[in-house]
Amino acid sequence: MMKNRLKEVIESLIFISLEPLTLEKIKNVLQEYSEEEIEKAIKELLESYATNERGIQIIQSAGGYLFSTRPEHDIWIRRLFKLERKAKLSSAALEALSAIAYHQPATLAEISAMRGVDSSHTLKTLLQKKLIKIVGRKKSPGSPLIYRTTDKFLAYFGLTDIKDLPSPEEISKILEEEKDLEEEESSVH
Amino acid sequence: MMKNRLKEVIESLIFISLEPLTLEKIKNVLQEYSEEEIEKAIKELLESYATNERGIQIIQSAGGYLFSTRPEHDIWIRRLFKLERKAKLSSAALEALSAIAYHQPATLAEISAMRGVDSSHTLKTLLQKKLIKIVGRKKSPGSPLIYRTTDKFLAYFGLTDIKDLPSPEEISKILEEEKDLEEEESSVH
Amino acid sequence: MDASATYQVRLEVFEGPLDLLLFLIKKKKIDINDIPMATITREYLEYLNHKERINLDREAEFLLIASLLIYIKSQMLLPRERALDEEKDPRQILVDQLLDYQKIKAASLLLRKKEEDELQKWKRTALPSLFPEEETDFMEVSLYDLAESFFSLMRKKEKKKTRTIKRKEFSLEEKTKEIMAVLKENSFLDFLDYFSQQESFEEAFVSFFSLLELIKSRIVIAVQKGPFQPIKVRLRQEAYLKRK
Repeated sequence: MMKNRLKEVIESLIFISLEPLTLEKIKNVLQEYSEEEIEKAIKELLESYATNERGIQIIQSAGGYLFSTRPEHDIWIRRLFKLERKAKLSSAALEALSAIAYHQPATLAEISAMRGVDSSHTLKTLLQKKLIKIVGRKKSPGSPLIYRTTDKFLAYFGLTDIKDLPSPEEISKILEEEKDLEEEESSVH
Repeated sequence: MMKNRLKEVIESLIFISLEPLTLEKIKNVLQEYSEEEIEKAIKELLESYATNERGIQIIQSAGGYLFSTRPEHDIWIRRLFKLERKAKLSSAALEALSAIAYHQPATLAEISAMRGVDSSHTLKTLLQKKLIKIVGRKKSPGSPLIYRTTDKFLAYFGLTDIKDLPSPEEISKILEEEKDLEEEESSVH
Repeated sequence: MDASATYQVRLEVFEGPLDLLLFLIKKKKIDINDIPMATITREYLEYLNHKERINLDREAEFLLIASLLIYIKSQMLLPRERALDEEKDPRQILVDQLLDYQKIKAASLLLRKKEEDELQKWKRTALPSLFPEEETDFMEVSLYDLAESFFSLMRKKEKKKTRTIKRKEFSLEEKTKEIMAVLKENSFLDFLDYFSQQESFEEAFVSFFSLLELIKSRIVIAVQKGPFQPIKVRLRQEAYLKRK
């Protein structure tokens, strides 16, 4: 098989996969090829999508590659399916998720304490949406269940890895910006 | 919108459509554009897929346009699907597994009775995946085989001990809440 | 946007007592590390008083923080044998919690932006199946799915048996009496412990409201040494004396 053929095979595998296709799976399918060959082909494939003007793109999500449409085409796709904007998570759900994401593994009591609000209902919603999962029990009095974020969580927010979460620096930047904004406002009034 | 933008929008519409997307539907979505513009953009789109070497193609089928992989990649795609199937559980397997997990040691007859379905095939799958094992025979008529979950089962679900399974109280609370919520919602509407 | 309008909007969307506290602190342009307890406690209680319709589910949480604020305020007012700096400033616990909470809020703001981006991308998650239905019905499962599957199974069985167990009914009055009895017996009642003893969701719910009523009518007080500490309920001194 010629080199650009390998690129094409990988393109079709990513296309047909219902979930983000990991490098590991690609290598498993293409056992006959060396890791270098495969990685090089993927790199070329991504480059060809980045440079050509296309309606679809390959994104990296939850540790794998996945085809998606471009955000600016959202309006046309919703028109095709006659759909409203996709529903966002509630602020409570989002808050509980970030508490878990940054402090995982975490128990219900820990999450509730961080938020100052009983979070059992919110956790249930997140479990049902499969954005978090139960991963065992804490070795502490009462052995409470402990929770972690899932791969679906990563995919939902377009993260490749849990390390891609907004960094402490990004967070303090947001807090600084908020402060500046308030000072501006107070100087106006 | 520039002309090649229109081409990109059409590409994303064909991509996302699960059925062959007809020219009529495309025109319906893109009402703002003339038929000529649309037809020209489609022609260009098809040409760009025909001339570039790509792993996916746009085919005309049942009066519409549809993305598909290329026939020569069939063997790789089959390999991928086989791989993915191996790594996951079916809902039948999950149900049988949960019955064994909470009621072990259990016999085939007991598991089948709990599920209301003959489970011999499902147990075979679980045995192959090494999530359950045969631990002996029950001292009862017919001496049926008895099954237990394995260490691999614990690892799969991130448990250190079988006692760490979520308790009936913990889960029924979650399920009960859900029921209450549904009732509330239905009484509102 | 007009500043007063933002104020109005935000009143309805506090995610909890910490959110409200942060808002009040920001509004006053107070440094989180240097909260004037008297002012902020007054503002907080005023807000609770003015809110016409408090969500009952969440009232307890707002009251708990209120009692923490009052507790800290009173600690600071008490004459001390040792200088304040020798002991841990009672405000520090609250400050730490607020700072942590502030970070969570900021992170969720950043996640919201990512969510907005992602929701506009469409993926082919439901491709026409290439294989027979049975073979493609596979999924990734977690411990929760496993447990849920088992209890759904059990529930299906329950329904088949068409056995109906009449639910025990609980009245507010009964529960209030029960709580008072516990409080007279022991000096305090452990909030979480007590709730975990309730047999059903319904019973816990009634107990919860009884407790709220008792707190509102100032017969009992709920205290907590600090976040993560057990919440304890005890009779107010005056009510205790009167009953004696």
